[in-house]
Amino acid sequence: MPVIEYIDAIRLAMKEEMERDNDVFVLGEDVGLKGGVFGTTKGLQLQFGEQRALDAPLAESAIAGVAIGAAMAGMKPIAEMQYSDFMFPATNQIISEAAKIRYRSNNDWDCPIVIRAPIGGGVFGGLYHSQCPESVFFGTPGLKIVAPATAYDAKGLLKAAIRDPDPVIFFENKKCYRLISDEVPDEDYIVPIGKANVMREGSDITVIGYSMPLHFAMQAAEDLSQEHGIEAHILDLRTIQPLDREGILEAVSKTGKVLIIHEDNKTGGIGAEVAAIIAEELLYDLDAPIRRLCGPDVPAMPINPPGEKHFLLNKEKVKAAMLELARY
Amino acid sequence: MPVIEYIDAIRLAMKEEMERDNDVFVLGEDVGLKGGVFGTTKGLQLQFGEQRALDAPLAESAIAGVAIGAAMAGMKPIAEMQYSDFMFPATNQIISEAAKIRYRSNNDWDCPIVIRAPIGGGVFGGLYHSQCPESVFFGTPGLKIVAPATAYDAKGLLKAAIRDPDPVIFFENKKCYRLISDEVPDEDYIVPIGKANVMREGSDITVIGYSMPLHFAMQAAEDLSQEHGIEAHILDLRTIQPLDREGILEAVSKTGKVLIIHEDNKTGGIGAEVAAIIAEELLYDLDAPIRRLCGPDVPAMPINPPGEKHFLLNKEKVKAAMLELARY
Amino acid sequence: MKQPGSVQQTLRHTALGLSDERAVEMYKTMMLARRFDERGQLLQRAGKVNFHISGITQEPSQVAMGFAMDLKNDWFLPYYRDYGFVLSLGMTVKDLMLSVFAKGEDPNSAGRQMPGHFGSKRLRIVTGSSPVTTQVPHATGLALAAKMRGEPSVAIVTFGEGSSNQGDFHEGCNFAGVHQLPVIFVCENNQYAISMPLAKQTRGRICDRALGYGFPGIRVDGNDPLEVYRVVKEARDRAIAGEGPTLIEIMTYRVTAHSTSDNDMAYRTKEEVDLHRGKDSLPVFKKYLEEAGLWSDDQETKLQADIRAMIDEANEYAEKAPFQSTDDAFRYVYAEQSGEEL
Amino acid sequence: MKQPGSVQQTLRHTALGLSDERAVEMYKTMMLARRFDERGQLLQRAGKVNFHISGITQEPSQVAMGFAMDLKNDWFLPYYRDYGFVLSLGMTVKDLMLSVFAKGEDPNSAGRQMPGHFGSKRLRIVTGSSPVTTQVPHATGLALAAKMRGEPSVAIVTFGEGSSNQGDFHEGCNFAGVHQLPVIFVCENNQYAISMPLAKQTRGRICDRALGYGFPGIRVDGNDPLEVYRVVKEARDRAIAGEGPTLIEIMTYRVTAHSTSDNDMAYRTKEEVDLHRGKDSLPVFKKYLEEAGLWSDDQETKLQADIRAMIDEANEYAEKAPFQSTDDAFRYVYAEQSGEEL
Ligand SMILES: Cc1ncc(C[n+]2csc(CCOP(=O)(O)OP(=O)(O)O)c2C)c(N)n1
Ligand SMILES: Cc1ncc(C[n+]2csc(CCOP(=O)(O)OP(=O)(O)O)c2C)c(N)n1
Ligand SMILES: [Mg+2]
Ligand SMILES: [Mg+2]
Repeated sequence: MPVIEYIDAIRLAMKEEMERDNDVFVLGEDVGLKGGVFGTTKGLQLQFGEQRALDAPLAESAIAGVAIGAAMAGMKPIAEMQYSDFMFPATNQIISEAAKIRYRSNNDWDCPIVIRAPIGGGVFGGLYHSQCPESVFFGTPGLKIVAPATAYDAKGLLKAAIRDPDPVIFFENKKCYRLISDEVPDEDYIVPIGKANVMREGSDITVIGYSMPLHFAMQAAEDLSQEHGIEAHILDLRTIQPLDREGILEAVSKTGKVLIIHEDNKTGGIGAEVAAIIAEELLYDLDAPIRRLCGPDVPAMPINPPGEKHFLLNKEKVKAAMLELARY
Repeated sequence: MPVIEYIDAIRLAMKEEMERDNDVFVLGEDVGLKGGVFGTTKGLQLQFGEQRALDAPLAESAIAGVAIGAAMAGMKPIAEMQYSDFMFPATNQIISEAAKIRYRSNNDWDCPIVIRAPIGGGVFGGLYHSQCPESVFFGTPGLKIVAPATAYDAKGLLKAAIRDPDPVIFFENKKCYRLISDEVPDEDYIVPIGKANVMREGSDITVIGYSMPLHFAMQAAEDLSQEHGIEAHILDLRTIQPLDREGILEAVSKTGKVLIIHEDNKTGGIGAEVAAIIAEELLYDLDAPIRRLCGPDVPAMPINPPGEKHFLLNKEKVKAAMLELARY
Repeated sequence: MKQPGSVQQTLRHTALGLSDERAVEMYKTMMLARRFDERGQLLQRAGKVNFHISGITQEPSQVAMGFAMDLKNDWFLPYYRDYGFVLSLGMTVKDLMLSVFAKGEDPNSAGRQMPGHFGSKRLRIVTGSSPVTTQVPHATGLALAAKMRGEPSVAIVTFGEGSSNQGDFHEGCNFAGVHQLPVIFVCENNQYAISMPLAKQTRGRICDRALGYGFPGIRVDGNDPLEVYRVVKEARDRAIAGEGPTLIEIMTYRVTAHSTSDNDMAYRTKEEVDLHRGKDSLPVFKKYLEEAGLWSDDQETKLQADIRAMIDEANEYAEKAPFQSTDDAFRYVYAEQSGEEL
Repeated sequence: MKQPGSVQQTLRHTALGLSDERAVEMYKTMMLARRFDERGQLLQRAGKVNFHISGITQEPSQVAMGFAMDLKNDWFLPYYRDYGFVLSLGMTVKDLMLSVFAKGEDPNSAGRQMPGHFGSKRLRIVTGSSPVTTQVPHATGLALAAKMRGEPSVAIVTFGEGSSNQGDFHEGCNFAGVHQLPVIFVCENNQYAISMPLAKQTRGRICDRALGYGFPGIRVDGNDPLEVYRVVKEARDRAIAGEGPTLIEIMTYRVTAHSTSDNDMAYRTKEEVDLHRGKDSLPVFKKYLEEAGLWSDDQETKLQADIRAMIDEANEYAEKAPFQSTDDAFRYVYAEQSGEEL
């Protein structure tokens, strides 16, 4: 199977879905000739023309709102937010509109849009090019939210999102774009929304997370296995809304010790809900308190290198937390 | 001590703070002659003039953004969002701006605004006049969020919010406006932000919540005490960001059994973080799984009476959950 | 205006391409909207329903809009006062009554949403919400879809003058301007946004904003429904011809309080309201039809009786109809059959 | 233009009330901004810093803006290309260098934010962020505060033409129009928003939008700094006189790529860029001063040397300066002393 970069997986998913279905199109700032500021839409305008890789004026509420309108007309728009930090002007359209169109019309109307937004830091982007806005949209019923960690999942989840009859926020990690490559089949496939994935089997501790930090956990798990014989069970949530309750409970049951990791700040993050679900369902199976290792509760990460490093998770920080949990 | 309505407590807090400090002013839709759609600003324009009870064009991002600008100039604006359902257009100004001004300028600038927004249902307001948007703003560092349940707290927390040097979201419950009355001193006082309050002492189960649903818990607690001799310990969070960790842990320790209640939908709500904190710190003190009784995970409540009732918490639902927990 | 039977001059509606039947139909629809609206107010006062919001005196122009559009192909994004508009699009009084009573059979939302929140896929009326102005970018999106698919559809969206100050107005208009989309933006300027008079909402003229987006902006007297018809029809023709969007500002006045929850005497005078109520164009339009020989007292009597019967029947039906069952209350958060299996 | 020494005609800057010294100072500031900007590009290319964003050829008008304002009383809300503007407001090259290197001493953000994110309470430069256009309502708010307190302050805010399509532009302008606030909205229309040419951002003229808000909108040639000065000064005078806001559209061109992360040859031609680079008004302004007898080759040589020395020194200082300590990296999420005790 060919090994491709995470960013190419995203691009290919769009390309293939646009070939498959004429109703699929992408709109956003600079998605046309430039192919997006990261290059995720490169080549799409050349292949599909100006309308289907549509440069939109610099106005995120319109990008979302126009996509919603087009979706209600039966199209399958992919709205690109240049950075997830810049999707907040579209909050009202996403939360008041996209999320509620089916429910408020008693299933008469629907809103099959995908909103793609790059999350995460480590690119010297400073306060406003590094954020993880998951917690803002998480907890809004009517939205689905996915956040792949691998190229395979990025492609499969984006295809699933495009084909999904409901609004899906697709949080792609900009640090993963070129750092993460893995095997991606040439054939069409989807990764189902709502299903977590066991990235690593283990019996000592369970690590639950999504997106980039899982790679730190995977690296740390190898170290811990070799250095201490500690075997970590690692669960990639992949979909953060709706959460895969069964997947979570099963993964926790395996070890009785759980560490939840994400880059979004700790308070109010996805990890809180995961912890709450576990505390609700598996309290008596736990051999240690539920730990969370997340971004610190500060507005966002600084651009200066020591500050950024201080903010971000990395293999060492995750490893230390895993070891501590294993030894608990 | 005079007994006054929750809504009057809010109005009086503004009036007294405006008398105390010329920099305090209120802006929002219909806050002038009409005195707000609920009457919270009634009389302010008469007393303080058009500028200090300022009718703003129908544009929430500007209401927040202009308030932020005025705050940076040293004023103390109170920005009224007519319904919390309508504050989403202001999300970018609140999350990207208000919350980050101090941090991004390394303490050079600050943003002492208050954003008041009525939350909650039970007023036949349907999908868009009943919502609890706490989870959208919760988890954004840099913001403080308060949500009083009593007239006393409403007045004291609003005064504290106005005097606070940082942005505070003040979630007032519209069902409480005229339903809840309690003793409020004539003298100036504040309720400190960040401190929870024990509303009822008990030794069997702990109920943690904020805003309107606590009144159901209080009524249910009386019933349970009389009918079953079950004594509930009830903690009003009052401030939902930053959470009073010590207050929460102390309240849980009292009984070892905890029920978290709020009207905002369950997934991703404040209750998740409260549960996660407990699961992190007090796992071995728990005698039962951590329970949450919250709004269902649907976009919002229907306007039709049976649908609304079906959605909302009430004394019976809370009582049943409390009893179940006590019997666990 | 002319005497009954005199046909020396071309009648205004004829000149506009409206048949006599259509002109009469317009009047009937206006009157239906008026009577429905009055009933809604009564029902609220009688405590039968919690809430009513009124479009009284705005209906003539609303109906004119509807009549200028192509019901088979166009997309409609009405706002909450648009009873006249949606009635002209095929929504029935029964549908509206079911919505007022929030009953399960309500085609707009199964009684989930407040009245005035229209939606019917069958009628191409796009589901609306309460946060104002979100529908403006939607209209642009529907127009974009029409353009991409080469369909002869025009999207028409309405909103109040207060609502035109939301960012979504600006963003939705500008996007449509850049891509020259087939969309008509209609501001029903009734000079109040709840308690706030126009002067506190904006210092400009709404229609003038079109200039900054590079398309025409037209102000029209809402008390002249035939002129509204003409302007909307022209805008539609331009849209279909690929000439892009139009912004239309209909000058009208809100003669009722904002809604049944509002007391407008707190912020304006009875005199001001009465002055505008006197300009009601419904009797004027009736007179026009009479003078054109198209309408008589007998017809009027019959119309009133018919409408009365229709509203009574709808009222009774809706009042008795069941609410959506609580079993169904939480359905349709997501599609019940997921597309992943497709 | 006239020969050196000839004073028969009033010079343009004199007619505008600018002393000779101020005119020369303007030129020096423009040149300083240019050289700083060039250094920023070099530093990025040399791998010394990660990122630079340039305002080259926009500086003459930026400096003209700054010179038209009252540094003691006004409020300044620059956007990320405004090196010329902030230098004219009292920010130093050292300050800017500290920001480019993201060092702890950077007065803008202690090296937390990207370069180009200005802020200094002392200089009344309001802290800015990356999401575009949020500063527009802030400017309105600062102007509102000035009006409420009766202070002689005008807020001036800049943004790009792409950014003028955000809802916050509309909402911030409209609010200021209603309340006739002392604020100047300046669009630096450099005809690109990253890869998107003006025609894909809007079909209207930005300046024409003012009409819809009920205040004047003026388009001015950015290559004529004295005209920019005149227009901004007039707007300021109007603001101070209580006559409300002005929207100014400065026509300019972005001769560099959007930033050092962008390759502009993917979406425009070298010829187009060169054409505009040829219109650079910095040498033109220099020539004007020379012809006015206010500037000589010797002065130029000295200026270049002085600037070079200043930039070198700042560069060296900033490069060596420490980052904010990680102990302090998370400070100031909230005030360290809470107001509750007040
Ligand atoms: C975003 C948002 N903010 C506030 C409201 C509350 N609200 C409902 S109608 C209204 C006034 C609308 O005025 P206008 O647009 O002129 O329409 P009109 O009611 O006069 O027809 C307001 C403020 C809302 N529905 N949505
Ligand atoms: C809300 C938001 N969306 C997207 C971006 C990414 N972005 C940064 S600059 C820019 C283009 C701005 O163009 P313009 O306003 O014309 O200013 P210019 O850069 O040309 O000076 C974009 C899209 C952003 N900073 N903020
Ligand atoms: Mg109105
Ligand atoms: Mg530009």
